[in-house]
Amino acid sequence: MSHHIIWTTIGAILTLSIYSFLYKDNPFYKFAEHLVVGISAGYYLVIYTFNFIVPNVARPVFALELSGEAIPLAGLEWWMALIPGLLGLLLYARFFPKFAWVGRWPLGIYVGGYAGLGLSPVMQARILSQMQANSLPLTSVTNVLLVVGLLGTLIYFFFSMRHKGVLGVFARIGIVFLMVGFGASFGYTVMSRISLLIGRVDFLLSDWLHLVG
Amino acid sequence: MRRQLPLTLCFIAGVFMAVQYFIPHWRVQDTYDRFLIWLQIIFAFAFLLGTVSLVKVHFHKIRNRAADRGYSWVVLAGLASMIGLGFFAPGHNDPGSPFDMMFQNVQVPIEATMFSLLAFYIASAAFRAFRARTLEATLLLIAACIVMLGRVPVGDLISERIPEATRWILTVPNLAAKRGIMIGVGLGMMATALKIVLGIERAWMGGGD
Amino acid sequence: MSESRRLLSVLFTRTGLVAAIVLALALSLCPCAVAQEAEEPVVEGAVAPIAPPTDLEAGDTPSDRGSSVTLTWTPSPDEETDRVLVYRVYRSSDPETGFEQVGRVAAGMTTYRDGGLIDGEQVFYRIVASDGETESPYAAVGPVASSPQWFNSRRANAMVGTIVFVIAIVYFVNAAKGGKELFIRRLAGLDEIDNAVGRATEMGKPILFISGLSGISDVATIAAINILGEVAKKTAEYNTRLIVPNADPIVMAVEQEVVKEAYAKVGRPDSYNEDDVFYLTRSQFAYVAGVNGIMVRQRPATILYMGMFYAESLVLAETGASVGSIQIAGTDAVTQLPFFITSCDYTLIGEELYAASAYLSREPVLLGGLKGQDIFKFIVGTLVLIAVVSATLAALGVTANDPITPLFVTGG
Amino acid sequence: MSWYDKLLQVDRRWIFLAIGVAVVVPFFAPLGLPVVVTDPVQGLYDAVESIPPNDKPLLLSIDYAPATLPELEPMAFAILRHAFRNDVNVIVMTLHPAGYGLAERAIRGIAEEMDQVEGEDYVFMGFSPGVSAPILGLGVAIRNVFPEDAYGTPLDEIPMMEGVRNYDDIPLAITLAGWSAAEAWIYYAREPYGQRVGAGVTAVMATDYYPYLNAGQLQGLLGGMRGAAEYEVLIEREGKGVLGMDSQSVIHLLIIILIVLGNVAYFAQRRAKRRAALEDA
Repeated sequence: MSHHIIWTTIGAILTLSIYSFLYKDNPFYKFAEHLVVGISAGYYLVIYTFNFIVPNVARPVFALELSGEAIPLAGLEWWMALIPGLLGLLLYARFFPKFAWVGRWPLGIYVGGYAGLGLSPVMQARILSQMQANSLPLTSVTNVLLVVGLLGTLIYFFFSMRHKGVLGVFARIGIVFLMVGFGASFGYTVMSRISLLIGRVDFLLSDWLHLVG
Repeated sequence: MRRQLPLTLCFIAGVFMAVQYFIPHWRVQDTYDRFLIWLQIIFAFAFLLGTVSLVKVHFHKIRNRAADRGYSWVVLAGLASMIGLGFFAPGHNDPGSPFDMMFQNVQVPIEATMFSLLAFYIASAAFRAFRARTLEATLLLIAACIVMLGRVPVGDLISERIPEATRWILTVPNLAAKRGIMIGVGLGMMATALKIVLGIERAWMGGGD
Repeated sequence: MSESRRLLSVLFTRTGLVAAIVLALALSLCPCAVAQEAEEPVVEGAVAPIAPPTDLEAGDTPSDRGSSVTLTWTPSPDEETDRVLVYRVYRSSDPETGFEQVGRVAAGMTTYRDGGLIDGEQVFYRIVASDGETESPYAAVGPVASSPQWFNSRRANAMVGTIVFVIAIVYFVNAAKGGKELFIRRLAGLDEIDNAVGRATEMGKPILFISGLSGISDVATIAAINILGEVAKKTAEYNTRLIVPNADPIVMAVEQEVVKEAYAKVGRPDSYNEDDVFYLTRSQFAYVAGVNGIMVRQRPATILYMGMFYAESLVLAETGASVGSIQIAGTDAVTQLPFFITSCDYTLIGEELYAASAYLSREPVLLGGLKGQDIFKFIVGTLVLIAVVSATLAALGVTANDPITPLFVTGG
Repeated sequence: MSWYDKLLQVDRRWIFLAIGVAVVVPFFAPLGLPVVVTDPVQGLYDAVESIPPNDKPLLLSIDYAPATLPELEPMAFAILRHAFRNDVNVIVMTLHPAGYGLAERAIRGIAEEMDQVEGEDYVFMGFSPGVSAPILGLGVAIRNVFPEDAYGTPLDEIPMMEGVRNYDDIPLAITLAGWSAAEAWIYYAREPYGQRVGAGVTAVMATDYYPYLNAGQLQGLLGGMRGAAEYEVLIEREGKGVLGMDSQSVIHLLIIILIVLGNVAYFAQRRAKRRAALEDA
């Protein structure tokens, strides 16, 4: 139980240290800031090693199980696990200036792979689906506004033509829709942010000080 | 070899990922699944690169006797403790382990508090920047105020129209604008991705020839 | 379906006599459902068996990876009398025996996809309607075998779209190579970058570049890296310090290359300091804590936010504003745009982020790509208009249906 | 210096202080303002309500991280209470690497509160890495993604999981996420498998999900703490969501007052400047 109180108190002190930044930068904030950078960097290194490298590379290649039992290879041939392992290791070539260029191989695969995913799936998810959603019969004011707003916004994004004449009018309509949309998003967000603050105040007042419910 | 091979690898990986979308055959889809895991593995290996970078920066600060070098020790201590606990302490990263306790009781509260600073900043930003200078700015601030009221119970108390107006703003002008942005962004993404795959844009490998 | 039964039982327990009358009436209408509720034993054979589903058909699931078969049927007529709760699907490799239940679907459904088959091996199916206890006679179909497909026909429209897009971009890129002059409208935020670098140099203060919180898997990050390439060239020329803290280790590795090359290109390889392009942490708000610290202590003259951002956008931008930096943002994160617009001096909206590297570099090849994007945007706009007209005509009853909109529907 | 100049240049730390006070006070003196239920919330409630008791399970993917806990955890509590009250079985899982502890705390806490039995009324699957892969995988076979539950019990030995193979046996999947996982459920469960999906997201994300709601890709949507509060009203069991609504109302009003003050001062200043310019001329 006292164990729990110590951890809660640590959490509370760190919480207050961060809030002190609102007044101005100070040693408490600096301490909390540097601490969380170090701890979180370590956290992700450990988590990714255990979640990806150990099960997908280390175990199949070395048939290594931390508790000492050898695990079956689950249909994954060991060399299929070796390739990404080697690619990963090639990243470290940059530590040796002479071989640094080899480090571009895995980067090429990595960048290319994700760029490829940014092609055809995007056509469906971002473009066709939105076109479909906006193919509305002009039978209500809402639909007319949705169609006009979409076309206006699209025209606003035309880069290779001057926004003049009819184009200019539509681009202007586009801006109007964008601004109303942004205002709405802003107003809508306030709530989320306050929720977080309420969460922290709840932690300080209830979990730590036991002042309320 | 130094530039051509990474570009070729990039091209092959990119074309495969773009084309697999149209090929449901299990041979292709299994390869795709495996390739995705490969990418994640490469990513996991990169964490050591990042960690080395972080250590190097702070090591240099300490060595150069920089003004705030005391805090560099804090970074290194935090990092070392998590790596030590995660790899060598009993329980590793299991729930309830010392590693997990550090995460839950140090990292989580600090991050949650950083996040909650937004409540303060959103107020100061609104006060500072929401001025009815132009038509666009006025529309933005009016929409923001209506939606702000419409999202909380007090809005319902003032007028039933406010939640209605909020819903209308969110589902009509807001939606139209979002769809326009989404389509534009989709095109931008595709163009950027295509230029990377085709090797037209090479900034990612230091650019050039 | 079970609703009616529950209702009956409520009536039965609560309102004694009236319920008995209602039950007696209901009994004559719906003998089976009430059989369990009534105390009197119902004579076997007095209850008609549940009618089976009809028109059972089975075939290889189209456009799939293989190992699955799709069954379709016409519902049992007893769905109308609420006697059918589920359809049970049985499978065997023998048309006569060995059938095992492989799945069940709720009444109302008329298809079932059975997976886990071996491609090319023939199987037989039986399907029965059931009220949960008794089963109807079965409807049988077979033999049928699954097979994988090499083309997903439900994504044909996405493929056509992608091909047209690729052609548009490649055509204009090539046209630009031919030296055709291309007009590009002004993008205020980007014009300001030159001034911002100059200003930082004069003040002797650094420039802070934040390429978002995401990794390469977001194309926005790639766009940010391209912009960094252009910005680094300028800071290298002016010999201004460029600080690039990273939240993603791969992006860090790439950006180190980018900045290093930029300094090498202007003949100042020694000015490049690897400690200025560094990794902080992957963790969202730990990263923000670190960057806030850099802002209040280094007081950068200019801060650039390019790429994918999440909730942290406003914490960063408000801190940046409080230290008096000129701030230029660009993101395709729709939710974060309002905050950058509020707190930054200039903001690139959505697609403008992707146009930025072409705009900054003024490389004809990249500008050609922008022209291609515009052409495609024009096509999209025109298609939407055609679809709207088609949908309107259909809604007004002028045409029987809307033939255009379904063309945009893409399947899994 | 005139009043408007002072107001326009006010130290932002005064604003911070006002916000701080506005959040803390309702904790000690609740206002108890009423909460109106909106359609997207009603939609999700109805979807859960329509699941028959003790039959096929509801899948609840608790995908939030600590950072979005205050908004999303009240939703998890409310949905779990609703399901258990109706005797609906629940499968709980998480796709966020930091979500394991949070998901466990939600399901165990509410299960204990409502006397639910593990393995019969609920199962906790734990964490599965990757996002698209597990969501797609569940559509093929739950046992491929989670051969056993979080505590190592094989699914075949869990009574509740009998006959539950994939999405065909899950009437509704709900994701609670403060990140793109919610979208992933639409892309990888709703689109390929036709799985009915509901989502609880942060208030800021909610606008982005309206298109999915309108397109029928989502059964219902909870946005932020208010979404949770509305759900709490529907199940008639108030929690942290309803409690937070008072602070919300006060701060929203405060921000609007600040905007109005800022604009009044801005126009006063502008008019004074114009007048000064006229007098100079």
